[in-house]
Amino acid sequence: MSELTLIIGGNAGQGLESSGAGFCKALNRGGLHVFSVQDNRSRIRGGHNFYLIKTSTEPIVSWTEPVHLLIALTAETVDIHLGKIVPGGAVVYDPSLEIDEDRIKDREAIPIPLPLYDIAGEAGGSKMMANTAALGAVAGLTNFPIKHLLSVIEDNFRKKGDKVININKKVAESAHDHAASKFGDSFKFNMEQQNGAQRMVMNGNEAISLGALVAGCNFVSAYPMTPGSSIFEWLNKHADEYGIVSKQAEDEIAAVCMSVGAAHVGARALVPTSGGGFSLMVEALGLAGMLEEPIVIVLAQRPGPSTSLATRTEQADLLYAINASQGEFPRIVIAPGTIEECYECGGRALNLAEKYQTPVILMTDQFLATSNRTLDKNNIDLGAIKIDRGALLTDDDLDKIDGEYKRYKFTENGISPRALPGHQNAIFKTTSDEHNELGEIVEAADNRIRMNTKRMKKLETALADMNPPKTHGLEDADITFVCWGSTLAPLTEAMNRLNNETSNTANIIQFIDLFPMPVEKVMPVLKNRKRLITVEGNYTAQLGSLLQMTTGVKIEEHILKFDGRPFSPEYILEHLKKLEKRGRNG
Amino acid sequence: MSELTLIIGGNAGQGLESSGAGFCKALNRGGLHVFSVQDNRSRIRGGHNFYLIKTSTEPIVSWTEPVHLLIALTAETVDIHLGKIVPGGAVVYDPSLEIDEDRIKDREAIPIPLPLYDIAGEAGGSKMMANTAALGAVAGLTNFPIKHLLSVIEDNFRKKGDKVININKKVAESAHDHAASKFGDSFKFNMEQQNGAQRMVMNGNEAISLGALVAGCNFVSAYPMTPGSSIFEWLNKHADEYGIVSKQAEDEIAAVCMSVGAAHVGARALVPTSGGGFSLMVEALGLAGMLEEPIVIVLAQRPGPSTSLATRTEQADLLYAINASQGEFPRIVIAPGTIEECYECGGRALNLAEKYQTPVILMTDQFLATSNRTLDKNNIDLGAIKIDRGALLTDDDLDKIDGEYKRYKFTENGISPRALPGHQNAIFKTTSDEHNELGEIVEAADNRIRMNTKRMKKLETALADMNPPKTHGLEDADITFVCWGSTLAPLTEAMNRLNNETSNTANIIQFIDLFPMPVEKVMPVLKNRKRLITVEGNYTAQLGSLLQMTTGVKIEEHILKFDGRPFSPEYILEHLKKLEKRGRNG
Amino acid sequence: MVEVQDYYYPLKPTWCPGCGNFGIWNAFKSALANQNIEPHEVLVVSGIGCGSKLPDYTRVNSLMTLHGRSLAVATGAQLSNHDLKIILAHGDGDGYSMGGNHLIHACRRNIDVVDIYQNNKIYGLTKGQYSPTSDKGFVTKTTLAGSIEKSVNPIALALAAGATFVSRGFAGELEHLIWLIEEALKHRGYSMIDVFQPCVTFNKVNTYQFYNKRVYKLQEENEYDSSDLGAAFAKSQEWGDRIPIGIFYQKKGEPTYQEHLPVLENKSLVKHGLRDSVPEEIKNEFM
Amino acid sequence: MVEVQDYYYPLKPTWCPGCGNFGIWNAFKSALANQNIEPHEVLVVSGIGCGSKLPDYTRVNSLMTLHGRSLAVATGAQLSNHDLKIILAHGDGDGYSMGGNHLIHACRRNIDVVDIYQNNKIYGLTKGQYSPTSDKGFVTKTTLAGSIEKSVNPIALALAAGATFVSRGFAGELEHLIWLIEEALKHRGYSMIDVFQPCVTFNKVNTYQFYNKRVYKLQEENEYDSSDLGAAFAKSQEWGDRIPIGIFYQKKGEPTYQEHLPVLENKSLVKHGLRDSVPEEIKNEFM
Ligand SMILES: Cc1ncc(C[n+]2csc(CCOP(=O)(O)OP(=O)(O)O)c2C)c(N)n1
Ligand SMILES: Cc1ncc(C[n+]2csc(CCOP(=O)(O)OP(=O)(O)O)c2C)c(N)n1
Ligand code: SF4
Ligand code: SF4
Ligand SMILES: [Mg+2]
Ligand SMILES: [Mg+2]
Repeated sequence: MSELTLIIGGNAGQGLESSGAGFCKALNRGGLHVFSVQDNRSRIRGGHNFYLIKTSTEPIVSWTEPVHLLIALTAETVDIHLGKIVPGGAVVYDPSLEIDEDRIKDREAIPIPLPLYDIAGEAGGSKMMANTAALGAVAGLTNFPIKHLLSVIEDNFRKKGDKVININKKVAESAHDHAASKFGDSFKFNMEQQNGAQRMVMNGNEAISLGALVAGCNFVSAYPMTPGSSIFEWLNKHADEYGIVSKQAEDEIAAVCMSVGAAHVGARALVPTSGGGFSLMVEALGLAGMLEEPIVIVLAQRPGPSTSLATRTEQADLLYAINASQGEFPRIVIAPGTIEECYECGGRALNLAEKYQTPVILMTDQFLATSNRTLDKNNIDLGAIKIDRGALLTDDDLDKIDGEYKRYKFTENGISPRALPGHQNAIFKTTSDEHNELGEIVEAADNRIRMNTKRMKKLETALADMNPPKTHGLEDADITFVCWGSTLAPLTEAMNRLNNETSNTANIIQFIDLFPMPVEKVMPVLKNRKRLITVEGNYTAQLGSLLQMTTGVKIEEHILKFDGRPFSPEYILEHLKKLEKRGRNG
Repeated sequence: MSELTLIIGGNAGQGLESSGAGFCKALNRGGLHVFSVQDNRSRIRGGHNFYLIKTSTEPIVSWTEPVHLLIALTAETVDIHLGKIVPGGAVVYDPSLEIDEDRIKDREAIPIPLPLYDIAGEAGGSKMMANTAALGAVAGLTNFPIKHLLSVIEDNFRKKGDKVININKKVAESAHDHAASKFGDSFKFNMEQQNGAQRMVMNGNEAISLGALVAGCNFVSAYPMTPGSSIFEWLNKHADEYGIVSKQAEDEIAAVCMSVGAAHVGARALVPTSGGGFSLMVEALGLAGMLEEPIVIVLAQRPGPSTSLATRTEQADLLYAINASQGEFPRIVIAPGTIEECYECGGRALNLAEKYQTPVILMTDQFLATSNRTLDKNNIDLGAIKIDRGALLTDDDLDKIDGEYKRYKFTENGISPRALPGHQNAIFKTTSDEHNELGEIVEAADNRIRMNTKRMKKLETALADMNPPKTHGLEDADITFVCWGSTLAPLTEAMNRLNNETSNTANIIQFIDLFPMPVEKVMPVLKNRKRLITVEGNYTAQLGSLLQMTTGVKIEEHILKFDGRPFSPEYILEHLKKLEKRGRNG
Repeated sequence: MVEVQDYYYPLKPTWCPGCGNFGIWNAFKSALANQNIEPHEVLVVSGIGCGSKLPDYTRVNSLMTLHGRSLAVATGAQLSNHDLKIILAHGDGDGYSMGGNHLIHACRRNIDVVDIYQNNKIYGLTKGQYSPTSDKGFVTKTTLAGSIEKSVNPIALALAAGATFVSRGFAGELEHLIWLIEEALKHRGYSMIDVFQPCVTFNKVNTYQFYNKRVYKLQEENEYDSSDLGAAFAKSQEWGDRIPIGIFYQKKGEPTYQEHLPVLENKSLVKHGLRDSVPEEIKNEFM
Repeated sequence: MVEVQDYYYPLKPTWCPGCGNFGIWNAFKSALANQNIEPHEVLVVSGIGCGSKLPDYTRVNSLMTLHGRSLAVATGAQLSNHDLKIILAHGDGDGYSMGGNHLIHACRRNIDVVDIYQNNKIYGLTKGQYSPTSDKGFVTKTTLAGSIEKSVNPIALALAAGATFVSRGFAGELEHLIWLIEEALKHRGYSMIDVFQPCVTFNKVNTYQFYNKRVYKLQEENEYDSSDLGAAFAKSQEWGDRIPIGIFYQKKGEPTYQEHLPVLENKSLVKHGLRDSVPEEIKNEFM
């Protein structure tokens, strides 16, 4: 197995994001595995941004901190990341940055001054193409076949025309040759082409979008908000091809209200957003609960409170999502941890919403939403997501209906057969006021009790669809980590390392289905553990609180992070040590 | 002791609310104690509304269900309330309603047909004055001195001029005489004038408003929403006299944002609302948390989800209030249970907000907000609320400042000395983005960790101000009820009855301070109880969940209510029996 | 032939006797019947307020939503099923205070709905606070010394926002209102009908009498040209002894939002059904 | 004398080189200095967006709030301390999409603030989605086939909403913009300045060149009368080869909202201090 971690760092506005994503693709085409991390500031220009790609000949569990190859588009990049360079690693930079080579050599790393701007200029390109040059150089240094990079360039710049394609290709090739010939021998880490299974590269938002598409999503409305909006953008891009109505709304209130209207008449509606936008949606979340409309809100978390660190990551909205909006009504909250689970949940959320005729909140975070990973083509099974429209009445059903149609019929399981407006036999009312089976406004106490109970009943019914947490690692271990969402990846790597040192030191319980909490399925998994530690990207250990509230299990130890950056395996292991020290000292 | 419960029932639009409140005042002027319940529909006309007044020569703990005197302005009123009439009670109605007297007699009650409309008409009044006639009749039937009713009429109609006053007085007097002479002897329950301490009649919203006024509230912004808006209306009415800026906003988002702006420049701002409006405020709640602005939101709960039963009561927003808005930030949540506590909390909330420079949510519900009760004049101590502006820097302080003013200075307890904009020595920035001590936007991880920790630190610091729950009844009892908010009154009555039967059967733990939960102060109160039962106006026992989450104490039994109507002592006792039956049978 | 009776629903309105909402309700039903639209083809989206209860009393599909949000909900419904005739009914508080932003954006998008505002210049359901259309000086329980705000001018606002059908009716002019609603139903695109709706309980100024004395019909003025935006704006400013009702502005032939969407060219979104599969090739995008 | 330098703050703007926000920023500082307003007297309230970062780079009191909510926050601040000079800076998305409703209501209330819109016809900070002022046909990452919505017309909207000072500037016309901001600062009441702000990164259509070719100054037209609402509305519709900038409309002498409030007659709210006691008589109300 050979592994390599690469960082391209520079200023906002230098196009790192698309270069990084493009290079992930190139690596994938070369048969390598990748796991990327995107680190942006909330500004258009200036200030340090970077894109980290871990790549390997074998499947990758998580990104890790040590860096083999640092591409510095600014001097600041070197200052910030040099400390993570491994011995034998290298730093690539344009000589104009005037980097002190000795600092690099002090870390037993190789300084690789490359005239990136000149190379770009000579090929007829602009300064902005220093990126492309850098990637070409990376290929040159690591023996990675340049053809994959060239093919990605072709695909990505197709819309901009042949001229742009050719200049970019020329820049890449020239930098490749330059780097290979001058520094290829001194840099020892390689990324050689692998042959084998065809894989895809995808981030969480893309996987959710694809899952939703496959599950029949045909209505998406949103107001732009990082990191939720790229789901809107993906579905919007595919709208005409796949028959989707996509609407950028005037605000998030309108976005979610549009989804309620769309769902009411029979569309499969999804609304991606982040915390601030979600806050504007909570009134209508309750509306959907009351009207029993199936909508899916994707809540891609970022740090709070308020605007905070707009382009970064956090997991601090869990209890909020579960309790948002006045009064009590059923909702379902799920949070995938891997790209495959994002795909699955994207589809599942739409099914659950329609089956239980109630809002579903699918939670992710910036790390999961934007981190690119390779996955086996077959792991995304387009046939695996089956559309389930629940108790939806077809025109045929309605043709045959006799008697009055009751939209909110009292049923044992709380689910009432659902008609869409437009049929002669089922003219019906819906209202956010308390109502009777016919949807008429009714204030009587007995009706209120029955109707509220009917709605809440759906939470119990839905327990059948709520899965117990997944477990990773062997049954029995000294430490059982408890996590949700994006934390799974770095935590798995941390667990593997612990178990490599001493077998069976650690295992993991990962929660995907968070609300309603299927306590009876959870208890067998949680109980009889030697030591439970939650690992969460927030300040107050919200999953811990949720578990204590629902299962009564109190988890005393936590590894937390709330600096806007994703967990790394190294961070987890380091903080585990701190816990142990604290524990040992009392 | 003599007690009497009176209901005036009729249609929406018949003016029951103001008649009921006026009569409470009259009774108070007669030295009697009152406890009222207002039951309205969410419509302007038609449909049954009623106003219940329990009155007594001794202090009253709660309203109770049995009715002595029913004033029926519609036939429906009789249908609905007849079942609660006590033997010897009476039903007053206009003969035009064609009530079947036998139904009344079957319940051993006295039918009292009184020509209310004719009496009103003869005195020159309109049909709408049947109310006034009815109240006059009540006075006549119960030996209550009519002069108190007349004096309230004078006060209430002062703005409408002498003519209206005189007609109303004439109507009341004539009905009084009619009722006294024809039925005074047969109706045995009396409400005779009492002399003694001077008391006031007040509802929860008025008490909060008064508390806020005394605590220096000088800015109130709101969008009308039942049952929150009467706080706005009260302060608005007193605005010119007491120097308050009151603003009806275009929506609740604007209302709360205005309060943030007002607080920022130094006003003491309060925003009353209910659940739907609160939902629109959660984004700005987080803003206030991030900017560290002191604002107070009064969340007067009504049933949910969504519009539901707009004019009724519920306690289902507790976990929502505690978790609302993305990310993590300090907030304080308190919920008074009595009118006196409403007054206290109205003032205390403003102090806490400014002391901790963070939003405070004061929770009530429609029952507490609108229910009128007598209280001793001295129980409302205008001197007891002392304004505490916390670490607010005066102009003098700022004159002397040397060096740069740091709005978000890192401090041990998380509280940074606060300047108001406008002083030469303290030009400062505030932003909802993560920021450094100077308020400049900063994305660095270490600053984020420190600043987030500083903010969250305030939650720990605030624990010093969070009181343990109150206990009512003797230390030790077989049953310990746990409650919050308006439930206290009926629950106290229920407890008293249990203890009258068998001493020490029951006591009560009442939570006012809910978040941050002062666990160390709570545990001694909660622990070693024989049997804990929460009594809450919601479906899921939210206080129970909160206690399990924060203290680990799991309460297994609950008496819940979510039909939009307030708890009565009778309901609690009946459901206690049901619990026991269930318990006994396994 | 559709009859007014087809819209009969066995629930009695809870509006105060004499409330202007009765007139609007009657006009609404007559216009639909006249246009031969069947109840099951209609979806009435409303907000929260006295007027917003209209669909509760009418045999139509109804979607009574949140205070101020009906236009956003209606937009989603309209774009997903444009075979339904979508009509909004909501108050001045609902539409111009809480919902003001959605109004602006619906206008410029030319969403194909009929939008009826029950404008009583007061908050009815919450018992008498001033509303955005309350006139300066108007005394209510929250403007004890009279309102100090210039009132919202819905007609001017809709014109400025680019609406293609901007009109005003009066609940006391039934025939005229029926005609207006019919014109709005026939219009393709966003159609605003601001209706003067006397609130007999809380607004003692803007009564039937008040309007009877003042309103005159734009379409009876010989020289009025409702395709002239400038003229419409000028008329929108008229308020005093004479107050115009009728169609202030109409721009015909402007494509509606949904007509721009290729997806909806042949049939409405929900008529397409859900796609049954996504071709394997989509994976190439990620390779 | 206040100097532009007094507004210097040692943080460099993170705007893209050439961004129109630089021009607005410079004009902003010059206008304040010209008007002899000291930095500590100024409170800049902004939203979220590229332009909204202006106060981060300027020596003023700042209150950077939420996307779309700055006007509501500013209203609270203004009514509580009208000794501060309150100026807003926010984008077209912030102000006309998310914040559209607050705009309408601030106009009609005549809240005494200067409201600067950094109108780049695009969402800058979120990287290039279309905005409410994007023109029909404009291609962005969310309008791949071109926008199908009529754009918001801020000038027309403010006029319709009753604003007393409605103007438009261009970041490329520095002197004119300084003059405009000064006029707005002098105006008592709500003053809108919609500023064309080229976004060099995401809007390749509405560039400096685009505007340089088209803009002309209303106040240089001899016959233009900025007190004529109808004329202003007509001018607001002009868009094409010639685009007007300057003061479209100004109505002087209209009382501001705060001037209506007896409480604020003698001094601003916060200058009153908090009341130290409430007389015992207040209890009579409850007896
Ligand atoms: C978010 C929210 N805020 C406040 C309310 C309370 N509310 C219900 S109706 C209404 C106003 C009614 O006025 P209008 O819209 O003019 O309708 P009308 O009753 O006059 O027909 C208000 C403020 C609400 N339902 N939701
Ligand atoms: C409630 C909410 N939704 C979305 C966002 C994300 N957001 C930040 S800035 C922005 C738009 C920026 O456009 P504009 O207001 O025109 O400002 P510009 O960056 O162009 O100056 C958006 C959508 C947010 N901060 N808050
Ligand atoms: S309160 Fe006014 S608007 Fe509401 S029903 Fe009565 S008259 Fe009509
Ligand atoms: S993205 Fe556009 S608006 Fe934002 S800083 Fe760059 S040029 Fe200016
Ligand atoms: Mg109204
Ligand atoms: Mg913009």
